[in-house]
Amino acid sequence: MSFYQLIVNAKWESWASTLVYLPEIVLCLTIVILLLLRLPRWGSRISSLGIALVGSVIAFVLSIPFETTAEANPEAATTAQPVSLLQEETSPNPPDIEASSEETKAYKQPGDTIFSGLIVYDGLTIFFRQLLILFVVALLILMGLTGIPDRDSGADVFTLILGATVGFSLMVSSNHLLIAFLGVEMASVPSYVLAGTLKGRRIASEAALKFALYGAGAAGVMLYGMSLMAGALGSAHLPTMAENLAQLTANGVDDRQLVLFLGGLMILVGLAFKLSAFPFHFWCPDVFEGATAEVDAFLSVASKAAAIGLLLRFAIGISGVPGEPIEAPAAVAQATSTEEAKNTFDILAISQTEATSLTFAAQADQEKTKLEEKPVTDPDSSVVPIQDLIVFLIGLMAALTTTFGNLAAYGQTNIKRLMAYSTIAHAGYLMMPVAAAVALLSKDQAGAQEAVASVVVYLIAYFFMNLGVFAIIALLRNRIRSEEIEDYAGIVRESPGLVVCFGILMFSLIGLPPLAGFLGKFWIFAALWEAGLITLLFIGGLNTFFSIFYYLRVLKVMVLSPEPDHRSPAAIPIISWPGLYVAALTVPVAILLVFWEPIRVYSLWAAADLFQ
Amino acid sequence: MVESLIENWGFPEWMAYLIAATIPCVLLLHVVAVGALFFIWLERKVSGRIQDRLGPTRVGGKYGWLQSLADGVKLISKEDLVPAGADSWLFRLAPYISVSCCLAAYLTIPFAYGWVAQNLDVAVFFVLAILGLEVFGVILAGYASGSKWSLLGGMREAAQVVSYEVPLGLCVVLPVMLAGSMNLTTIAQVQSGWFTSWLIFYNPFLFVTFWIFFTCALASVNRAPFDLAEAESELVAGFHTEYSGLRWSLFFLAEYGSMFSVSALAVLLFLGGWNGPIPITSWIGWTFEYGWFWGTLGNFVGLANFIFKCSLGIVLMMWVRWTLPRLRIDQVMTICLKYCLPLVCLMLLGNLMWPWIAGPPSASFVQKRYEAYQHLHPEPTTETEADEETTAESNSVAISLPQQVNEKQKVVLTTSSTTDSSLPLQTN
Amino acid sequence: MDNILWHSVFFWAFAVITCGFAVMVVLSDNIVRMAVALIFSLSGAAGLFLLAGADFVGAMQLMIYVGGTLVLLIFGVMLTAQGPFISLKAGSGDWIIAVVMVGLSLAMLLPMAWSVPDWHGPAMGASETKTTKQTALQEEAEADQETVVVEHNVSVTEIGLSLVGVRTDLNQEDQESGQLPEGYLLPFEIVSVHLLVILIGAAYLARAKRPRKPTKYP
Amino acid sequence: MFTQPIGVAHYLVVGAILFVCGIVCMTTKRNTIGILMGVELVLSAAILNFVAFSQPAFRVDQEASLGIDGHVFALFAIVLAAAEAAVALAIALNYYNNHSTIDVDRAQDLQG
Repeated sequence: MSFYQLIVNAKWESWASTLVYLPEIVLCLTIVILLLLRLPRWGSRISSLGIALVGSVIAFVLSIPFETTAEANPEAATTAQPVSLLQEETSPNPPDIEASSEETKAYKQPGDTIFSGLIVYDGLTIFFRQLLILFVVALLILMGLTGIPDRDSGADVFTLILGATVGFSLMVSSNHLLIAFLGVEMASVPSYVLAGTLKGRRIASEAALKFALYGAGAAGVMLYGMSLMAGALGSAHLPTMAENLAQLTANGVDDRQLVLFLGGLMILVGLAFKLSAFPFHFWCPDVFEGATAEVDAFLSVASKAAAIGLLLRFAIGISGVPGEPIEAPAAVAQATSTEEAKNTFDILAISQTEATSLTFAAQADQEKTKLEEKPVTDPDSSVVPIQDLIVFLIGLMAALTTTFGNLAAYGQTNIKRLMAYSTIAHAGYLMMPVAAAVALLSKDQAGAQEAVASVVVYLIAYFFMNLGVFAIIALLRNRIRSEEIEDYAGIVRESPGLVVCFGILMFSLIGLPPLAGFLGKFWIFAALWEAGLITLLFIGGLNTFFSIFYYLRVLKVMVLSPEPDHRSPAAIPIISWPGLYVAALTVPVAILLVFWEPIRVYSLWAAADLFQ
Repeated sequence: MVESLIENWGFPEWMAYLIAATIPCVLLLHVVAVGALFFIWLERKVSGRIQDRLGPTRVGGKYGWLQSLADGVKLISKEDLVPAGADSWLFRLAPYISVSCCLAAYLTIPFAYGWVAQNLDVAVFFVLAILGLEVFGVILAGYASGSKWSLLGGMREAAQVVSYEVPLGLCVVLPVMLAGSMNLTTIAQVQSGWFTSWLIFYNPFLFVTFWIFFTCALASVNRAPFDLAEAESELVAGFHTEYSGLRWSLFFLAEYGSMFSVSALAVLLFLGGWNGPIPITSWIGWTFEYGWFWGTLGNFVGLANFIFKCSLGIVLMMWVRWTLPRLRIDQVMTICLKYCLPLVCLMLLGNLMWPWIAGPPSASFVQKRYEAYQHLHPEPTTETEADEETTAESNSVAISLPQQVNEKQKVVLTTSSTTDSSLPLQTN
Repeated sequence: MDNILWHSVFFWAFAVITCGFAVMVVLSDNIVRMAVALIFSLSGAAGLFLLAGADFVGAMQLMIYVGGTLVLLIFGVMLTAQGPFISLKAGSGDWIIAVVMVGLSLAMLLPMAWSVPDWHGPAMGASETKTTKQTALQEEAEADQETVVVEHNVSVTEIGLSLVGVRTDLNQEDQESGQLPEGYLLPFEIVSVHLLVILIGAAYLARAKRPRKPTKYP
Repeated sequence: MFTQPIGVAHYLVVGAILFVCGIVCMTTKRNTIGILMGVELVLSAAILNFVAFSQPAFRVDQEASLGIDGHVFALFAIVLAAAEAAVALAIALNYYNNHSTIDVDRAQDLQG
């Protein structure tokens, strides 16, 4: 291949990839605009919150995948154009274009990798991206309501939030160790600064310091593990690594066991730190207490979601290699899943009044989305021991994390510390289906898909629950200047609407039946049951029981205890912007069960590409 | 060299290696040491003339040319003091760090075509990195002295050098971009011929960049008007307040040594290296094409040329020092971050756009670039049937300037793309 | 004496520098001495990079790591120093923990490093899998490893091209298999955004709160 | 010792020693900047591994070396480490402004 063709290939690849990478690019542009607006004198009159909001809303709109047929998309023609222009000059076509006779291959579709294999663009990526960007939109609105970054520091804080979001999106879509590391760094380093947003406060600076030091250490260990893994497997590209690993184990060459084990363990340490899983959770309560409630929401939802995404990519990417390539069924599934994309998004886009009628259509399509009931990996394949090891490690960590988080939450008097331990516990619940998915790889492809889909559902529920709780904490902090649980005493008499919302969110966090938390948890437990991880299921159930009491204790203080005398008035009526914001987050939690079917279809679609 | 020592002279291998390593080291040491003596004398003369006096006149005859040697003897014979409150280990170590970094930078600087101790592929980068390390000597000296003047001087130096490394690095990118290599020999060889082919005259952007480079280089070697670290009007003598004797003189050796090395860098990157304003040596046939002897002769001329240009650069530095007043620390930072940095970014953009304005680089430039590249990577090309000229041109264009492929070159590339199966790139 | 490999000699020299000063970083009580030891250790590592044929990475290490990051660290020491020379003594309990940790981790990591025969160097590989090419290479390596390393030197051009997405180092079959090799355009571009964000974040924390009214600076 | 060619394993041993030193430094030092130095050592160890893995002349099975991937990874690791250090230092300075110390043991307002 000539040098010139290489350039043409690279150009084509980056151009086609850029089109589906637009949301992140818009976020980056917003950062630059926020920076440049400080230069001119009139720039300070423009609200930085507004710019950040507009940027993230545009990014969210762009993250909805556009039409996937060449005729329907005018942009596809422009995409293909540079390639065809160059083709006239060079007689031999670049191999990729030559391979695909149809024009439809000229741009990226869900399921492809973009940027020459560095990033996966599939259902899971699309889901995480939408979740994260939507979260940023919601968070920015919350910040506008509570006014925590003041005028001076607004632009800085929003820049950090948007920058971290780009990092999160890299993490969840990474197909290469370099991207994973880059994503982790891009996500965590701005988070360290965010933890110290209120830079004049002693505890805020202490929180930032602890976060930064532990985080830097964890990142170092993770990089060392990555170097060992990449070196032992001869590549840093995840699919290639998985192939090489399968080959190594199949050949019975076991001299690299120790290297691989240590490398994998060190990567797991880094991920566990991001997830605040049990032995590496110690930063979490301190940072949550020191940082503001808004930043806590960011750390507990976005950061955890991205870390779970990366864990999924690693765990399934490294061990989900088929024993032999499945030719025909995979192609069929690919076709249906891309078709499904449109349907699902139609459902989500169209207003919810029509949802009931559309549910039938979705139900009809559901059979197509479901993958066939066959194992991804051959049951006697050489990767099965590796899968078992991964299941054991993640399962053990999940069990310990959940139990520890729930037990340690009991003694807390500060609501943010309590929520920190609650976050730890939920990270444990989120890790359970990952273990289940890996365990099901060698048994049942559809089951593994269900397990991953349960992560998706749980994250959707978790998004509303945790953001709602932290929003209430932030709003109450602005009124009563306290975050101690005892200061919440009898607050129901001043703002009953808010406490009702808080109650609903708390019940949902426990996982009581009609609420969103129940939906997610039920599905996770179903996946565990199917995977045969009965012990883990039992621990999860037991922990749900544990968690009832400390959540309800907060509610009890709010409702039953008498009001203290010295407290400043805390009334937040539900018919006000803050009240409506909280209500808007609570309503989906309450009624998510109604939309069981669309969510189920959507989550299954998001999970389907992972097993192609 | 090692092979010839073993085969022709019968040395054992280890001794051959030792000799081959010693010769460049000794030569470079002499360049630095003798150079420093000479330039210290020169500075005293130049400053004298600028201030309308004579400077040294006694030692060594009419011009006082032995003055710095006498000073050196005096400094060596002085007592080596370490203050009681100092961190003695670091205090003793600091001057050696400065000097050894200064010397290490010379390893990759070519003095004439092929006369370089270590022909590194990343020479430009390496020199910059090593010069950046020199700051540690100053910082440690400032810290370990246990005196607040020294500490303030050290901190100023740290802030200044770290900031100025940024525009300095960006300035270097422009010539590197044009030559398509970070090897200093290649960059200098690209500018062979008349002085119009020096990179400073390549386009207006490079002309401006040269002066930015010169300013930043002044700051990075801590010369006036950027000598905040030793500002004697405020800080007594800054980082070397507590030093005396040999260690004190080592700092000055390092200062003059790095003055020479940054000015050598400027000459190599912008002023044609050893290639003179007029290509006399190639007219009279003193090149390697006509054999080893004539090439060496030509190299001596080039060496003289190179050293003369470097000296001019140093005289310019002295001129600046004795003319301009010292800046305040905030002014130093303002110049770096508010003026130099945006300006050099602008120059970088302009240089990228230049082919749109003035068309692709001339054929002779491309040819020279290709030859310089070939010299570095002498690979037997397997292709025989292809038109040698065209392939050479297109390859080197594509290698060095993939972002500047414009219409004309594209055609050239297209015609040759079917035949260039062995790019000079694929050395593995 | 004649079969000494100079490459190996220099490797050991740099390895001793790197490890020795790394140990000094741990043992030293004075924070600035720690920093100096770290400078030497990391510079030694840069020497190892150059020996491994990674010229560009070595120069980067010297420039960014040693010349940038460490200057910053020392700067930080000076800004936060209270006494003239900061000394930090670790308690004996800490030392016991440290010794146990060193023992445990070295007991794991050193056998790990030697566990793969392929990695022992070109001369000591598993003998049954050798091809003729490998044997030739082995002999060559025994003769003069430096030449072999230099032959495999990755040039800056190749790294630079891979950063804009063009891979020239892979052979033709790899590229015609349809799967493009990994070009690093995306990380190269996105890391600049990261650095911008970091710059803003660090400046935000380090600067004082902006005064309400701009004071007239004399 | 000097007559044997160098392999990846030699580099890994140096990397392992750096790694252990870094970890010990992170756990025993009480000064924030001391801890950061430990982190630098750990990162440097990882970079050393990458460089060693990407040199084909250090091993028998040349195809398994990382090649340019390793170099690029090392480069990015250096850049990211520098960025991380800058932020950590800014945070340490901010902490110092509020607490007048950078001793980690005095950071006891938050007890987890």
